[in-house]
Amino acid sequence: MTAFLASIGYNGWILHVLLALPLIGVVPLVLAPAERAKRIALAVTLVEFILSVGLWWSVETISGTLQLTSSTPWIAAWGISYAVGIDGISLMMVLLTTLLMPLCVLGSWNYIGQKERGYYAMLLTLITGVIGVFVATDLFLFYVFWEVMLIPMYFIIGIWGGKNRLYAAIKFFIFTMAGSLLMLVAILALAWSVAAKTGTLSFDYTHLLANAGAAKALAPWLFGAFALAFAIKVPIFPFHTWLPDAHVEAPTAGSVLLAAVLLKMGTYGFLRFAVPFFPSVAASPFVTNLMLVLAVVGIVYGALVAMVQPDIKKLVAYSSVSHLGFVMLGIWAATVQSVQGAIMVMIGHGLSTGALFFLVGMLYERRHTREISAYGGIAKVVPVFSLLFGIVALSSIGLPGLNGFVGEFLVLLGSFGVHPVSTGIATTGVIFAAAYLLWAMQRILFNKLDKRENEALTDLSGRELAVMLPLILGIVWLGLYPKPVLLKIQPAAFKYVESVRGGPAALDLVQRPQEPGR
Amino acid sequence: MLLGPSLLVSAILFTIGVVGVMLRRNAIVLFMCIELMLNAVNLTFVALSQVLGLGGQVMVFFVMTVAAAEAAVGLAIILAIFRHTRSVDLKNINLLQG
Amino acid sequence: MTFSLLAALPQVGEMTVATGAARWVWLAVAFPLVGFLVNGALALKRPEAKTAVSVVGTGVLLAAFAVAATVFVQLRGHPPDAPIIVSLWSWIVSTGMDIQFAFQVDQLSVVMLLVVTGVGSLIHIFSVGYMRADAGYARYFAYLNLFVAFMLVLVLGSNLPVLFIGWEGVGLCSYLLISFWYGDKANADAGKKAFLVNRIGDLGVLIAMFLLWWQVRSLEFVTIAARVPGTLPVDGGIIIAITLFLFLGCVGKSAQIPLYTWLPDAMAGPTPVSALIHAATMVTAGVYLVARNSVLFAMAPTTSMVVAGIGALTALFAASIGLRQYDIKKVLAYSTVSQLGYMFLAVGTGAYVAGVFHLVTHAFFKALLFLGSGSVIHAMHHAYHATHSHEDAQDMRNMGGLRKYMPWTFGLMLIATLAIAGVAPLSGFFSKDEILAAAFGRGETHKIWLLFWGMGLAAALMTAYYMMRLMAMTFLGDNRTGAKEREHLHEAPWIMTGPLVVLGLLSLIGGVINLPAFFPAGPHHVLDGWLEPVVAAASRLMPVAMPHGATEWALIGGAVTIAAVGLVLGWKLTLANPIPTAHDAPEDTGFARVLFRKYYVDEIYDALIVRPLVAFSRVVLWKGVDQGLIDGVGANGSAGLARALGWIGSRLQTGQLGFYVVVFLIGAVWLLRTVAQ
Amino acid sequence: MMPIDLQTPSGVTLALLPEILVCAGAMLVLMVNAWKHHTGADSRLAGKVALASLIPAAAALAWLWAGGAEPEGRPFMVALDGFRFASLALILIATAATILLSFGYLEREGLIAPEYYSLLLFAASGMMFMAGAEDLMVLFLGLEVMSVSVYVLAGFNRGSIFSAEAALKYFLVGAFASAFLLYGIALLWGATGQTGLSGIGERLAGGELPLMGKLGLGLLLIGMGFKVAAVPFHMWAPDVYDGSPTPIAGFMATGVKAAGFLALVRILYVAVPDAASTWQPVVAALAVASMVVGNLVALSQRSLKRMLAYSSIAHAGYLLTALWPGTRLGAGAVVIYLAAYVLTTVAAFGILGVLGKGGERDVTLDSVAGLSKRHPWLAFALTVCMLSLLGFPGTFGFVGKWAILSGVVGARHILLAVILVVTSLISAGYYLPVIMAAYMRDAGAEDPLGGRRFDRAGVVTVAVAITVILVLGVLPGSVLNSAIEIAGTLVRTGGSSLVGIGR
Repeated sequence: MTAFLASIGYNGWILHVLLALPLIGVVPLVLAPAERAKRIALAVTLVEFILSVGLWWSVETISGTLQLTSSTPWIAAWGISYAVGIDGISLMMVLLTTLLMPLCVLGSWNYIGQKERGYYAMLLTLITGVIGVFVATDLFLFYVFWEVMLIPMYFIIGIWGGKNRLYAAIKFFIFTMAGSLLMLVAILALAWSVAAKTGTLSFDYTHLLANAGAAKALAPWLFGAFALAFAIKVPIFPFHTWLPDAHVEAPTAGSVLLAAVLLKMGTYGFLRFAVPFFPSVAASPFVTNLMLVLAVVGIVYGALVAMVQPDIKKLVAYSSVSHLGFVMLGIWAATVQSVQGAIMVMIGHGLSTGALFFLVGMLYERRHTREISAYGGIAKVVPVFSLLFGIVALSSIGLPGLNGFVGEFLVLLGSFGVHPVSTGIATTGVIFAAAYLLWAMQRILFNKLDKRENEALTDLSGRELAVMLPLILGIVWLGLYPKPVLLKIQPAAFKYVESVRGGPAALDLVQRPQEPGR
Repeated sequence: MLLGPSLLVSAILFTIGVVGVMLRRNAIVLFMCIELMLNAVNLTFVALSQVLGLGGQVMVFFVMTVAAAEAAVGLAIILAIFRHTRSVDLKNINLLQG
Repeated sequence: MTFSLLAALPQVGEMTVATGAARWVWLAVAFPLVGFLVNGALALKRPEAKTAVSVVGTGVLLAAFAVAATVFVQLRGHPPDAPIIVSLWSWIVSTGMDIQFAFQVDQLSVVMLLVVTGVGSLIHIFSVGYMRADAGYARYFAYLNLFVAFMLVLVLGSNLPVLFIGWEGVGLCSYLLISFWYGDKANADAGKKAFLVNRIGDLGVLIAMFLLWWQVRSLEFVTIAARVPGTLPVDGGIIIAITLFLFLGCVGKSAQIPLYTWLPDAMAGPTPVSALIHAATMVTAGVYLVARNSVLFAMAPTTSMVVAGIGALTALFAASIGLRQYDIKKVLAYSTVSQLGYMFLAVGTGAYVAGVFHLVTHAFFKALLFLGSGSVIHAMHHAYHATHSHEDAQDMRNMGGLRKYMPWTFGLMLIATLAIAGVAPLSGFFSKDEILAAAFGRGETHKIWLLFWGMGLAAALMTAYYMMRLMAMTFLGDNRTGAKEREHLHEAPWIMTGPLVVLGLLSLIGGVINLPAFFPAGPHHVLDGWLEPVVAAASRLMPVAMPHGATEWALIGGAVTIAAVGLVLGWKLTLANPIPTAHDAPEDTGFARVLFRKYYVDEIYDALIVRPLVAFSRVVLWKGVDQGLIDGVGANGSAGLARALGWIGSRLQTGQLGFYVVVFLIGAVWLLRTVAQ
Repeated sequence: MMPIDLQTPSGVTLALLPEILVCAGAMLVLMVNAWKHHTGADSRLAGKVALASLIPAAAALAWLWAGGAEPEGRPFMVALDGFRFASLALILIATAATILLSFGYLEREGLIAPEYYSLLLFAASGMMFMAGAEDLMVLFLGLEVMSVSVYVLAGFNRGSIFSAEAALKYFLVGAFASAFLLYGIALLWGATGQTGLSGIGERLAGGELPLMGKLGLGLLLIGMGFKVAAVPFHMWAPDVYDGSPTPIAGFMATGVKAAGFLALVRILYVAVPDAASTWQPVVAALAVASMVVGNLVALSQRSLKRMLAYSSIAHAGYLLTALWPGTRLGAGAVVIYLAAYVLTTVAAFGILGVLGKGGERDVTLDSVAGLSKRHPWLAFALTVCMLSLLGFPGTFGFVGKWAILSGVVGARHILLAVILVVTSLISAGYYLPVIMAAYMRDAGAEDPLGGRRFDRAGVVTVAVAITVILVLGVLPGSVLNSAIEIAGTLVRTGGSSLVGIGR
């Protein structure tokens, strides 16, 4: 396979094509008549996915460094270049995005009634924005993609959203923008202090990473700015209130993408930019303890509040806060297992929460309500739906054998050695996760079928099954045989731990000197 | 040479003009105070030209012509506002606010 | 700095490469899994194909049993000196970690394999008859097969994570099967309660795994057993923590105090489910876990004491509740909790073999009791159904005198009752006696064990009493079901009583597995010999002093008399005065009421933990912190503040020119002052 | 290079060719008005003539700029450097755009007043003198010519009392402020004996500014502060923008403000570069005040026009921040941001002009609701304008903001950068609702444009402006380089490469 890819020079053009294709796809889409829009969108996203699958073989992540890098000057005066590259983490995120996109298009087939062309155009631009964030290796380009990605999401929530979509859309926009503007100043300050030391002003990631020491004096502030921008996006505990509103109002595809991919840009930011740039600040006791407390609070708080939500989408939104609390715990424990686990949770959460939102969307298409109390005992009427809902809920709870467990297990195992107490408390999050999801599942699927409208529910159509199948397969596959994915992301995790714990000495802390056991 | 005292007198004149603009409510009186301020500056120019040569006095002519032009246009504008509000009292010319 | 990710990790601790039948042990798991998939598909697509379902369902179990038997024979033929590891694929891989999805075949897992598949097959056959009339027949068998598959993964797992897959998997299946008739809310609640309480236990197993990993860098049972004695100090803080957390898992899964409340509610599920999951297999997983990690528990005497203590306490506590229950299945449920208490008492004292022995015998007679009660309830349902009455088919006060209508069930359940009470030649006597003897023996060195022994003895007395009370109320005395229903009462069909007969036989001769020395005939200490390699290391660390000679005989005498007294009392007292039927029975009063209401433990939990937690998260967390603090003050607050400031600013824009000039001048003065400095 | 001796009359005329041509154009329009001032067609003709007269001026400018004209000896009365040519270009663009937008507007408002265009050209010539002035007196005269014409233009709509009130307020506070300016010039002349900027620069080189000079500079800053509507001298701006006709409000926001800033840059960077320690704190304070007050008060505005007025005050704050470093990068940032700001504001006021009638004081968010359904392209243009004003990546506004931030962060003043960033976040609070209204709210029954048609000239201007904003937003490379190079001609000191710009 790699030979075939090499023969067509795959490595050279793939990243640029992945970025350009959706934008090119927007043109025919906008010109075509409204009802053809979704077919074109589906075609474009499918082609995008098929192309991106080649990345799995062509990106060789053993060395942990950036692959497939290419850089062309964009604004030479300011040392800004259009530079892209990919490593273990961004590879997984790109594949997750390209996998979910066709499903989103398929998922909102008859969900979107008005202005289809605008909707699918927004979805396509969103792909470029999101993939751009994950592959950009020039800080300016990263910042531009980070902000540009806001517009399509803003319109998706704002125009095709639910009742008070305006409030949710502007809240989403301003929350994210608040963080990213401070990051803009931080990027500039970092670039200028590095330029003052090295003499050349450049925003290239590797260049800045090598000389990040130059901004020693400002390091705490710069780290604070980066961390705030990513904390809002993750979201970490105090900055999370935009998520439930955005999820409740967004259409299905919007919620799926928001949960599965957009949240991961925050954690990706920590892994790629915030911590490696300022390892001394990141590893300082104050920051580590603060982040750990916020992560653990996020896990428990997210789970507890999810338990009492009357609206199913809000419940899943708070569960995302809880799951991403695990990712943050993993990142800040900074052992190879915990970081690898964090990345696995990022992928796993993407699949299971994406699937959960699709299912909730399908319910909403039938009953037009998200209140849990409006359902009850529908397992009798829609068995296939209940089976899928069960599997996805169990994977989200972290049942061993499904994908949720692998990530959470590695995170907790990895963090336990370094922070036993906070990991212990975080593990209770596993109980609350079971509590809120099972309770919701019971109130929807089981109990008495007493409402007349529920009896008329139709089971999943062929299209809806096609949407769910890849996700269910992914959930079971990652649960039982995660090895290839784990190996792909391990070097990146190792390199991250090395950067945080300062040099190869990291290995001994990570694992006892005697030979590794099985 | 009296440079110091003349500068002082022009400064006082200028301040009187400013206070006049601040306190009076009639548009025309306001304009007259502004003219007063301009003349105060003329005085400064003339005083300084004793030291720095005749350039200052040439500048006075510039200022005079500019003040004249301003007067013409200003009074036309005040006339226009009078046509609308039948009064030039600035207190009740406050339709544009907020 | 490239490094080879998967350096050929040398295996610490002996292990033999799988040869012969052992290599095919994964088939035992594959068969029920295939059964689940087939039945699951049938359930979705064609639920009415009942014969196909029953053939697949039971056939798959019998195949698994056959595999278990062949593996047993191979192991018996030439026992391997170390556990056979069959590694299927490497599951979780990271730097210095390579957790394999592997099965471990050794003497202990084969015993469990035989019990699970054997008793499982019998219960599947029984279910064919019991569930025939149910619409969700295919779904039922799918869940049952999935349960057996997960149980086998639990039993065969060669490392803690794989065991954990089985551990949570069985929790899931018990959730699905308890709320099988999810139509009514009580069943669904019971299922959810079971899963959540198990989950609390699983928290313990997880933390134990992390502790173990960070101490010995491995989670393989073989490696742990080899490495822990060298690395961790005996009775040190860490080993105690590890074992205590493991025990927390066992308490959750095997329904010991304080996490036992889910088991009685689990009776909401179909009776064969109660027999399989909540009597024979799943609840014994805790005992298996302790036996499997016997080395760890042997190295932590304090934890063993705690295990034994809780075991004894649970035995006594549950037995006391059992005295006053009227629902036949509730009595059996509390009896199970009590018997599990015995097993933990055994493994707590270090007598791992006794624990396993009682596990096996208990599986036989408790399954028999449950299935028997299943036949009774089936008959009662049939009768009540015929006359459309809405009496509770499980309430013993509506039964009575069923001996005449269900002779076979009566006879077999009598055997089981005698076995569980500990009457001489039956299996229960040997296993329970060995446990009490071990506890008494341990009493010499640690006085507290005598207390545990006493509690065990008292529990035995109560066990005999409530079992006889159950038999008396159900089968003896005169029938209270009601005139019309009486003719419809008849023996269960052969498909249901068949398995009962087999189980009856096993309960009778079950003792032969591990006959004590003093017993005149037959092979002695077979199970001891069989499990010797597994528990050798542990028994070296914590030897068990079995009493001999006079004390031994005294103990046996005491046990037999206790059993006899309990049985007679149970019989006489229940039948002393006529028992009112359920709907006109007076409310119990005084201590009897407390026992009937299960010491109000459920209500206490609900009031102390569940309700405050939910209220706290709704009022304080969600409304208070989330909407009030962060949104109210933070987001909307700051937006409102900005808007207010803006409004003030626009109010300042009064339109008065004079005011503009004033502001202009203030600015001018300030500017000139700053410039002048 | 093409040396021009500014001492000789022929040299001066050559240097001032663009300004002269614009004045000639204005005269020509006046001549045309003398005969034809009765019908709508007449005023359209006057407009066409005005537009036509801009072309030779632009040609002359291009000839001078391409030829690389530079003064023979010391620059005298008028600057001859890239910075001036860029300023003139900006002003010509602003004027042309305003003329194009006024065609449709005057028709819609039913104002038949051909002298409107001559006043516009006179104002433009005033601005060109002011922006290119090398001498303080030339600056003063240019400023006065501009101001007087714009005072009249503000009150042009004789029928509406608002226009009259706007003119009055603008005139009174304007004259008041120019008196301050003049007094500043007098004191500066007194302190240095020079009125030429580079002359003052040499005189003060290295030395501490005497007290009289400092006061002079202070008064000068007050005068210029008024002209660019920086807080606290901004109180006039919202009312005057609100009252005056929309194209004129646009002209004030773009042309007048641009001329003010370009003159301010020249004064601060050429005349008093070494006295930075005196004027930098003041500029910083004015910048912060303008950004904060401008953005906050804009939040609570109902009418779009007043909101744009306050937003232009906020932009004055951003430009002052750009001005603050006093380095070549700072000057470059001012030029780039002015270009972005002029283009976006022109488009914004152009669209606003179509949305309302009678001075557009009644145009609020509700009148924009559901614009995207009936006029998708107009809604798109409005969205791009708002995003560019917000400084959202992908638009020229962002490139401008990036330049400002680079300049400020390069000069080690992180706090100012943070304040700029936070206040522009507040600006999202009033730019986004406009986009939301256009796209996310469903339209009322009647057509938001009330049947008015967007005339061809207006459409062309807005379309060109929007495309340039987007194109330069994505590929700003060339523009940025030339801006830095232009700034280089102004600021003698400072290293060659961008980084060496420290001072």
